[in-house]
Amino acid sequence: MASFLIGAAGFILAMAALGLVRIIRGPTETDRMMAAQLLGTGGVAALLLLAVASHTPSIVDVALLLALLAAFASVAFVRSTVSRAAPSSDATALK
Amino acid sequence: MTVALAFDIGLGILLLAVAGWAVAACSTYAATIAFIVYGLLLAIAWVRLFAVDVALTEAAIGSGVTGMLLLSAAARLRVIEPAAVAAGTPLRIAVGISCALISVALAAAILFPPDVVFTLAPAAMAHLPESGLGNPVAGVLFVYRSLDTLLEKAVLLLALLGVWSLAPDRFWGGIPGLQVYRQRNAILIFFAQILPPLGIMVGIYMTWVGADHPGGAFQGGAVLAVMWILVMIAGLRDVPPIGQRWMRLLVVVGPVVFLAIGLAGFALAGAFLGYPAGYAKPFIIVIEVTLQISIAVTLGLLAAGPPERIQPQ
Amino acid sequence: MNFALNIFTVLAVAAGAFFFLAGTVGLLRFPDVLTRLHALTKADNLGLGLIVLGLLPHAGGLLGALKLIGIWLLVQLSGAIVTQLIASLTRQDGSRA
Amino acid sequence: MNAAMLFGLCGAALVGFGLFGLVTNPQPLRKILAFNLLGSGVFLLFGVIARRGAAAGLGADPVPQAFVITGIVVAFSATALAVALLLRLFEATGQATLSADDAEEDSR
Repeated sequence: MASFLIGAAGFILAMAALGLVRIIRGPTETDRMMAAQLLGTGGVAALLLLAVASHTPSIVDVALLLALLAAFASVAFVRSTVSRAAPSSDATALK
Repeated sequence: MTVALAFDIGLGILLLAVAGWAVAACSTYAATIAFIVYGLLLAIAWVRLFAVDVALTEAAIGSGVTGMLLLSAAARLRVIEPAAVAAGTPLRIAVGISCALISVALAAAILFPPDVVFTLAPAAMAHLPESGLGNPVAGVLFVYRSLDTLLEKAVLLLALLGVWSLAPDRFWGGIPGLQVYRQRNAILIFFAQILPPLGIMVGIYMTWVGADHPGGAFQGGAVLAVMWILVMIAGLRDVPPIGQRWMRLLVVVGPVVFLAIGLAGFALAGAFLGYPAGYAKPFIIVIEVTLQISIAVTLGLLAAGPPERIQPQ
Repeated sequence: MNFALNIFTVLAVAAGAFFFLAGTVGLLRFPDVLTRLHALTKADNLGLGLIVLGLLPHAGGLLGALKLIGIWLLVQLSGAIVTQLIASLTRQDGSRA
Repeated sequence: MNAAMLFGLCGAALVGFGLFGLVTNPQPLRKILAFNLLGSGVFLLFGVIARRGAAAGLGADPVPQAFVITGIVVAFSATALAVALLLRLFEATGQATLSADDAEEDSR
């Protein structure tokens, strides 16, 4: 059972790694912002599987933290793009 | 066992690939995203090394807060990015070779371990029950090596002082230059209203379980800091000016309480940072709770940066 | 009973893994940002839900199971909101999408 | 070959990557990032030492783990200070370079 669960965790991580190809290639920055979503969901799934496979309930807490921080990272990605699009009030006035 | 090893090999290759991307990416923005992804993956690697406490810290501080700091700096510095001149190829090759040599030397140290494995785990476990704690890492941090932890708090405070002192004179006591959403975004505001209550609960939970299970004041404080930053970014609450008294009090309350209990140790237990027998756990909980508040505020202010404008009257 | 539960876990986890596969295929193959975003969030959240479902019998009691469900709900919630945020950004400057 | 050794090799390679980025990358922000990579490689080596010291029913020696936790917090403090310095330099001079030649050209 443990082997199956770790295998599933590896498969999901491999899927997330494949998805990273899209993040690297872009073509737009919006594609890049999905990185935290991709790794957040995949990482949480992999960690939950590892927690059950290794009988270590505290790993569930790591998954919980990862879920919170992936959400925060997404907001940080979006913010850094927006603040660049309109760096100051002068730039908006020029438009 | 072979499945687990295959998992570790895959994770290791992925880690190295993402790290390579972070070093080699063309744009700083892409490199920073790679760094955040790397941090999330590294947390999984720490789990595989049976270091759950470290995994929590790496995810919260190593990836979360550091990544956000680098992202906002990258967004600001983007205008001058093309100006940088890359190093010449011969230099890159030479540096590459020397770095590879260093890696090989370290790898050799890993591949040929000493015959006698040195460990402090039995010693740490032997006296852990006296402290009332169940988590050996918390035991090391707050009982055996509490001086390190106290000094680490001093480092955080000094870093904050250093960041603040970079402000131009006219902005001293002003508002940190954390970039917030100029136009209020309804979705983001909704997010910043709904996530922090959950996050605060998780942060307090992290600190509370830290006594017996992986977790603790650092991880909990980092979660609180992240939630505070989210609220400030969304524009729900203003970034407070650094001159504000309540905020400065919150920044120092943890280290001051820690130091006070440490000094009280001279009278109560006969040693600096000693706890009176039987009362170790209540003292440690008081230290952890106040530290968590201070860590949250300090991390948030470090991420917000030096003051860049003064409070409008 | 134990055997039946294990079968249930294997099936649910395998189905969940399949949805992660689907999400990644969508992310790689779909033509524009909004569809890719859709594929990623929808499929991955469903995949995570199935995996959580499969792990429930092994969660170690009611509290552990509730924690797993709580994490799934948290990911759902933040995923939905963040997707909205990214999508609204894409629509604001359609030229770059 | 076991997990500890594997991640140890990973950490050794990461130190090399980080050092390479630190030396060759012309932009200070990328240097800060590379420095963090280097640091995490060193932490990973510590993690391997901790894992090897597994005893007394623990999965890993708690003492190196506590060092790494302290190290991560200190590394963050240093990063925050470095980023603030860099942004201040950018504000004061309109550029962010560590190259002495560039600075001289500017002052002329």
